Amino acid sequence: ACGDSPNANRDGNNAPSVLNIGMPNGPQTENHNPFLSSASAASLGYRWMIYEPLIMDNLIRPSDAGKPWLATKAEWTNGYKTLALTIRDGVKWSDGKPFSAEDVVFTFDLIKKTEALNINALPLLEITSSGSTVTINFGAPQFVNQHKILTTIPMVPKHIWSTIADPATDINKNPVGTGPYTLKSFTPQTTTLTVRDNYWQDLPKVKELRYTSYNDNNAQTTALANGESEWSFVFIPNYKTVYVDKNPQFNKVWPASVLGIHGLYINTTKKPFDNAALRRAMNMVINRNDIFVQAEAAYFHPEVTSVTGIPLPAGESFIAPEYKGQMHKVDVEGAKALLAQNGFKLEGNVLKDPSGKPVTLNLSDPAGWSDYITSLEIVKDNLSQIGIAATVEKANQDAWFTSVEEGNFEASFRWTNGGATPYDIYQTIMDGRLLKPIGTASPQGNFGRFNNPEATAALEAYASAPDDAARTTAMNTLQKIFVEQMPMIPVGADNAGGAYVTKNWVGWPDDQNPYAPAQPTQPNAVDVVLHLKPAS
Amino acid sequence: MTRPVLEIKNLNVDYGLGDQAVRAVRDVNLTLHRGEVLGLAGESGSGKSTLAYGVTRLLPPPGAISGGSVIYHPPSGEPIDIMALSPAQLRRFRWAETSIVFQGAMNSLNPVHKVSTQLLDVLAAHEPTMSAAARLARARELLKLVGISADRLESYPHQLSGGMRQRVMIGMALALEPQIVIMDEPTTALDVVMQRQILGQLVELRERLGFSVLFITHDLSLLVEFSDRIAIMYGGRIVEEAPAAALYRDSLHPYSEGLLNSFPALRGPRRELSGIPGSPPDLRGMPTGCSFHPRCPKAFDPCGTEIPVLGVPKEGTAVDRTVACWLHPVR
Amino acid sequence: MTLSEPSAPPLTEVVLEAESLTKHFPVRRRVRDLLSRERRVVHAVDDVNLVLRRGRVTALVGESGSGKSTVARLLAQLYRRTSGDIRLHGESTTVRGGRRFRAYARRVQLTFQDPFASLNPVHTVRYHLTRSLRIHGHGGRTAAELERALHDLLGRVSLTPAERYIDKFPHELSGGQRQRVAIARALGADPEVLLADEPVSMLDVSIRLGVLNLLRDLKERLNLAILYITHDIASARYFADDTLVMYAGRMVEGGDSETVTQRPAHPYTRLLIASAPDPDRIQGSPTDAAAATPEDRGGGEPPSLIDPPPGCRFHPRCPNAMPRCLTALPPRLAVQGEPGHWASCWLYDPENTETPGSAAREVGAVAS
Amino acid sequence: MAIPTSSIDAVIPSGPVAETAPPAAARRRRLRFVANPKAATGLVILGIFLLIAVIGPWIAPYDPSARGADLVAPPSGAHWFGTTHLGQDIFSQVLVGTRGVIFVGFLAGAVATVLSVLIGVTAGYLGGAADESLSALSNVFLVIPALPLVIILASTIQSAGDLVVALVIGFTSWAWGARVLRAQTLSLRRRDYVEAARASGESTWRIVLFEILPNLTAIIASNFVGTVIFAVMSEITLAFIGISTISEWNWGTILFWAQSQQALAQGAWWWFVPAGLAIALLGTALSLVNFGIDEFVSPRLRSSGKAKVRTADGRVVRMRVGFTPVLASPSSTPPPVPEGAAVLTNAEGKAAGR
Amino acid sequence: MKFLLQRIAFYLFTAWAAITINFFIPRMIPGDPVQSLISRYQGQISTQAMQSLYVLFGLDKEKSLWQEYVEYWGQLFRGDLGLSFTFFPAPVSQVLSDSLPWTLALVGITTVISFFTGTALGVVAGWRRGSWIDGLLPATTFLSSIPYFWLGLISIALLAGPGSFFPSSGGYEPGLVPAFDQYFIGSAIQHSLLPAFTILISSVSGWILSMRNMMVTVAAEDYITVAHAKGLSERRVAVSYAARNALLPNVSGFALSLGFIVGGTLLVEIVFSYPGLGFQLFQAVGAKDYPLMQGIFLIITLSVLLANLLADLAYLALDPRTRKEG
Ligand SMILES: Nc1ncnc2c1ncn2[C@@H]1O[C@H](COP(=O)(O)OP(=O)(O)OP(=O)(O)O)[C@@H](O)[C@H]1O
Ligand SMILES: Nc1ncnc2c1ncn2[C@@H]1O[C@H](COP(=O)(O)OP(=O)(O)OP(=O)(O)O)[C@@H](O)[C@H]1O
Ligand SMILES: [Mg+2]
Ligand SMILES: [Mg+2]
Ligand code: NI
Repeated sequence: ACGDSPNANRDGNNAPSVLNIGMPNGPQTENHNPFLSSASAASLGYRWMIYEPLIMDNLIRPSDAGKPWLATKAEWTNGYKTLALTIRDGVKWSDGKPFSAEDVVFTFDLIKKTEALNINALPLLEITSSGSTVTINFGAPQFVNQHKILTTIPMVPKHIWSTIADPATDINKNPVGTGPYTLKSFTPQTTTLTVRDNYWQDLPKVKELRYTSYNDNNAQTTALANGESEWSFVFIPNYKTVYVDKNPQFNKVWPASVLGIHGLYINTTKKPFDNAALRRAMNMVINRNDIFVQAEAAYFHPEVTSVTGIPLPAGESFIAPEYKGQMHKVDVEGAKALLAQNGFKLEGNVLKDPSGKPVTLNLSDPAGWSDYITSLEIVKDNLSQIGIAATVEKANQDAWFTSVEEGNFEASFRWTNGGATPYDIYQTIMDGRLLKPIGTASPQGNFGRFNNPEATAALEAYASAPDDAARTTAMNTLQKIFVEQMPMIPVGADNAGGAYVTKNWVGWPDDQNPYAPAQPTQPNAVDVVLHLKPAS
Repeated sequence: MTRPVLEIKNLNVDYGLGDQAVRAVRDVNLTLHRGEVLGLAGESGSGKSTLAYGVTRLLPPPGAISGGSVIYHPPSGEPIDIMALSPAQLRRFRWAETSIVFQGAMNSLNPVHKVSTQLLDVLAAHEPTMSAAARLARARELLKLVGISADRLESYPHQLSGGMRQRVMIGMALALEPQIVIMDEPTTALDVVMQRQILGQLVELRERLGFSVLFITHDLSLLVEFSDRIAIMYGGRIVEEAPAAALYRDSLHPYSEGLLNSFPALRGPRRELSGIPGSPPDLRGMPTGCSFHPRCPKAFDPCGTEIPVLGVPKEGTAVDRTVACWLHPVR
Repeated sequence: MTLSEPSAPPLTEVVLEAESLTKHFPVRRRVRDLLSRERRVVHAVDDVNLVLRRGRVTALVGESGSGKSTVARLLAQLYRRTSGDIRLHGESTTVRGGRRFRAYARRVQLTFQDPFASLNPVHTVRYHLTRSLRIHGHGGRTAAELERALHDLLGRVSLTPAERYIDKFPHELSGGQRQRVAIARALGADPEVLLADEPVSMLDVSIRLGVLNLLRDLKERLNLAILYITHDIASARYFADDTLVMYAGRMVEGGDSETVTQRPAHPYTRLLIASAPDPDRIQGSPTDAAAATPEDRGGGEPPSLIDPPPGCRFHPRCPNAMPRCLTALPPRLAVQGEPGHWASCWLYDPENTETPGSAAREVGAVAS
Repeated sequence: MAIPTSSIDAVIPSGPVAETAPPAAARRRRLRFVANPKAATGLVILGIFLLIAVIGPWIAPYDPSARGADLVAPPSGAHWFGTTHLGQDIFSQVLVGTRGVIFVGFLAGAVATVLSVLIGVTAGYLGGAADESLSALSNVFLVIPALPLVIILASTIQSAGDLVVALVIGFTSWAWGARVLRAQTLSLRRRDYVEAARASGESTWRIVLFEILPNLTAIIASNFVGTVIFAVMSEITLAFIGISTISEWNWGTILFWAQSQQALAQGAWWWFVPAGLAIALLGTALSLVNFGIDEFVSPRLRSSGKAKVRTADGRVVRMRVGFTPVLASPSSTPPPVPEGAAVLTNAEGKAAGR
Repeated sequence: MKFLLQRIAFYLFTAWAAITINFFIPRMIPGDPVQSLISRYQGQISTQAMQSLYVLFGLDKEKSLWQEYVEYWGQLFRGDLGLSFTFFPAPVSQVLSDSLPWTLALVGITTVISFFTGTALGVVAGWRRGSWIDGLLPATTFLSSIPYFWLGLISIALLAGPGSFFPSSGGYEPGLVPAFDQYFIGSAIQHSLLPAFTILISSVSGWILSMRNMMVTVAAEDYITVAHAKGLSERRVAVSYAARNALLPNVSGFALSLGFIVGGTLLVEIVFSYPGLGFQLFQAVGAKDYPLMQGIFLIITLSVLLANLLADLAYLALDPRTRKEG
């Protein structure tokens, strides 16, 4: 009836020019500010289709060099304290204005000036440009932050952002970026992007991106299963039955681990868990495969197999020679022997510590986190094999947060920070600089109060070492401490993979061609979309 | 006396069905004549209301009529058995021929509708051909008839005093000029002064309009003053029926006598009051024989075993009265 | 039972006395009243004087809403009086709950109009009576003593054998039996004054007499002072020694029952008596009955108690109203030739010079 | 004038009322409630649930948390209601979970009922300023939507176990009951028997406790049942959306797991259905009890057993207001009464009288 | 008038109390929005981001609770509900205006339909007591005892799914732009059918029952018998006399339930992924987004108050006894 209705000449839902992306994040509120993780642009991931980073690092292959993106070259000097960037020529903002080094300087200046936007707490000093070169100086070596600086900071146009009064709270109603797409429409449920005309690379084949926010995992999974959604990142229990089997030819899940892990933090100040032997014994009985299959639906948090806790294959290159090929395996007898050597006694079904007290353990996690809770149930079961009487407590989320940060817990499943090197993993677990007495919150990490100066020194050395050799040494030390002390029992890796449907579009990253993480909210999403081609 | 308008024959009314049933009205025979006021008296629970509602078939469940007939004689045309009417026929018959004024006027008027709505309702239902203006005129006329100013039509029941409400009900009862008006204790909730006024008005209207009234009350002294004939009920039966004066002067049934002796007199010499000993019978366990015999000071042999039949007593000369008592064998 | 002309018993000791008893109930305020400072009140009882004597029944009659129950509740100290005084054995008393109220209640007891409502349906007769005995310390010390007291109490109201009634719930009793239990409960306090608020109006004709006879019996045996409230003036004649007539919150006439009922002085009392059903008035045409309807200019409507008429409150309905009735409040005036009989009516002012009814006609003409 | 006591005796009714033994009558009154078919059905089902609540953990074939080998297995002989993603036995979970549900429901019901009685009855009886402020309080609680409040409160409190959940629900859901009770108390306060108790010198607390409260029993009971329903639903809701502690099993917990494991999408209907049906059944049982109480209080609400009758003209009609049926079989009517006798005599009499 | 004044005083007081409670409850919740954000993005936002987030959300400044309370009222009077944390920096009012219409449309319409159907069925059940419809009551009781999230889940499993007419989630088809045109409205209606049906099933029996019971009570009143005695038609007695009077208590219940539209059906919105206010509240609670929680609570409270006012007015209109003049 209404010819001018925006819905009137809509093409069919699965027309080959459209890619339907979904996220289980609930109704959205319009906000295209690329710096805010609370923005709809971040929540759905479309900020990376509009705004682009300098370099496109691939976190699932962190040792590979990143693809030059808005910067054709990025060079670190001065012991990773100075970054020299060469800015790409011929890039245009979607409003037609040229992209220049000025814009890069502006963006970094903005972050420097606005604490609220300096998500990674970068110690930025002067930022200068000359011609197409930009030089950024940092107050500290940035080796471990390279990826964050180069890949996770979106470049914004100076001519627009310099007029914005408060960049931290602006919703950036009309986003102008260098990316291949521009915003077409926004509704709380669906955001539509359309391809722009003059992009600095070949235009993507996908003409329109439709981001739909489903209210929860169930809805998202259902949408994926019936092809309504073609790309998403969501936890799908029993994904074979629920998703893949609905259309096995097209419905794919590709889990890709990155360098961040999930595991059981142990409070190392609580007796008898201050005893590394006990922690190692516990590690030996934990059945990671059961957790992987039953709690993580056999895909979501890929099993951490290396004894060093570093996910493979992403961290392959970081593994110390002595641990290469050393894999976790369940060894109940070995664990018992280890315990016996260290003065523990297994009496019947009860493990007694050297002082003769039965060993009990309270495992806690927030009530609603079903995969963690399930993992704990399995851990509890596993531990009973060596006589540890564990209980699973389903805590209130906030209470849990507080008690973990303040060290008032015995053992708990939690994640670590992630990054381009295993440094972030180990730093979250073992950094003595974060060590706080019990009762004082240490929100940044070291929840288990692991006190090992050697590890702290190695972490410091890794972050600021002048050369790769020194870094390797530090990393090997960290691995050795981790394996021997086992301050946290690693179980699963962070997953930057995703679920996609190949019915209309092909060219997705997979095991054969892991060119990018398959997660629609990662900066690499734009790279993925640029790889897509219509099926047949 | 003129010919009857309503003949109740062997009417039985039950509450409940089957084994649960209790009989609240037993074998009642009663005739209402044209233009008369027939009083129905008896103590609480004797079945007066049940009879009145039974006759009009307005008893709520679990009430049911288990026998007998009620013949209505219209001024012209065939007699009608009310018991044989279908619901639709009943609806047409009601109010046009018999209307009822209930005990509590407060509850008889719908609190959420104006007086006018409730008056016009009746007219609309029974005189669909009448114009709206004519109906309104009639409603005003009715209010005037009962001594209420016509502007009260727009009032809600709660805005009227008890007496006014009762009058509205009486006016409404006369809306279609029915042949019979049944009044179930229409004045018990009112003051004596108000009561007399309303009854005075009613008597006057009856003079003018010529309807018959079945007047129910437990206040015998009121009945004696206002009605032509009086029927006394006890335990669901009519035990005596006589012209008002005759009953007052010379009641035959000991129960009637007891009733009359329960009221202190306001004037004249201070009478001896005897009252009636004992308490009313239980419908579930009616005494055998005359149901009054356990309380009767004059009970003798047959009273406990045989039910006395209502009839004209042998002794005396009166033919216009009946009694059901073994002391007064019927002809 | 024999009925003799009451041989006016000698005046006995005064037990309870009310002087200028007044009760005004505040009316809920309306918006428009918020502006004016004046508080509107229901003049439920105004300037009531009354004397209860040992061994005498005083009847208080009046139409519904005239303030009879309010007087009873004031006397029982269930309401706080607005002004006036209540004297028990000559001693002014004001009690507001607590121990003092209990002490007062021990001597002055009230029974209610509706026996179906005044007993708690969830309690047995035993509970009700035990409580009334216990509260006032008449329960005895042992269970046996209590049992005896209970039996005694039931015996006093002729509910015998006591076993048959004592464990019953109110719903298992007839109205008359309930009223007896209510009276027994009042007697449990062993009072000197019994305020009986319409004790029989809810009862069936055939049972009323029994309760009234019981009250009279109690008066005589226990030498109680009884206030008998009723709207049935005939029963006042039958049962009470003295009768007071109330109209719209004020006492309008009082005196010996027989005198008041047979030779009413106040026009309102006359109207009341004329309106009462009277079987002796039959025999005649219905027009006679209509004619017998006493003159009432007010259409039977009582006046508003919020804005009571000035002067005599009955004047708008009074056939004998005189100009002064419209403005001046008549005091108690003795009716000549009848000792103890008085009426609040200007007709009995020996100095009255106005024509009875002169104002009535005027007002009547204007009204119609 | 003296009235001999005998004359009074003569007037004393010694009617048929005096027959039944009083305690029996009282019991009859109480049993009438149980005799109500709805109430009886409700009570039986409720009884079964209560029994399971007590013995459930003992008769459960498995430890409800114990992992088993069969993952997400449909109902079988070994697992009557199938298993979860961890191989846990759902039948055992339902059995064990009953206790938490019943515990929270009844505790919350009790807390709310006690509060509503305290606040409602006090407000109603005292009147005046106390009434104003207490009713204002309950109005505020009434206006604040309970479920969101419960959700917020429950997520506020650390480790919200069954006890805490019950208390939170109890403390937020008393307002409606208080309002009803206040209104009822207000009307009771004006009743003659309360006034009479006051007039006879009873103390205030005794009047409230012994005169007013017993008359509120039915309302309080129905209130209690209502709150229990609400509490059960709230508790299950809280568990279902993962807010309350789900350490102990209850039906909401089962549904939470079913939902978070997308049981329906997996085709594991057995994971959802038993707990849902159990909730519905418990809710129905409680509602039935409530109806029973309602009907007990107000007998009109009872649908009378046999509502249809055969009329004289052979049709079957429903008994209803306004159209009294004329029954078919004049079984006990004695028609041979001299039809003419009464009527004719009368007529004759009149005729003669003229 | 007195009545109205009293009501207004009551509304003002209740609004004040509710808003105050709204203010304090979220602040009692331990944890803060930053932590919630971090945990929502498990591992993806590194813990180093915390400081910048505190600055971003303005949580780095210490203020006394009292100061905040006063400021809160100041904001409210300016119509400013603050900024939501979950959707930072979207103003709460925007989040509300995005989701409120959905709730109002779905639950509002359903409540109205449920009320009218339930009442109508209740009238019939109460009037024709003992007829088949009366016998249906236990069944409806059972249905209404089913928690409706469960009913919703089952109906999704049974009725929705690929190729089914009923969509399983969302408020409208993805890709549509909200506009008043046939496509959007049609899609919105299609999406609302299943949740509406669920609400209907579980709420209608309450109306049936209360209306039936009121009918039964009213049917025994004298004025009904009088109406029959007056020979009025069955319809007129049933509708104008019985139902009209029986309706009164139900009307206030209806108004109250209108007030609970917003807060009462949170679960339906969760289960059907319906983009309404209840779902937002649920999210806000999880995210410790107390400006949003406060905003939603404010809406709920105000709507309950408004509904109460409506109930009062309806009563005033329907029951002449409350309109005592003077
Ligand atoms: N629904 C009912 N079920 C069973 N018995 C009933 C029912 N209604 C009335 N009764 C009984 O029927 C008998 C007659 O009652 P009815 O109302 O006709 O008496 P009444 O003479 O009008 O009394 P009152 O003077 O009190 O109005 C009473 O004993 C009463 O208990
Ligand atoms: N608590 C009260 N608040 C306000 N007005 C009241 C109150 N109690 C009684 N009244 C008013 O006081 C007047 C006298 O009432 P009261 O109950 O004393 O009359 P009564 O003579 O006992 O009437 P009845 O014969 O109907 O019992 C009436 O107008 C009544 O409306
Ligand atoms: Mg009657
Ligand atoms: Mg009174
Ligand atoms: Ni995870």
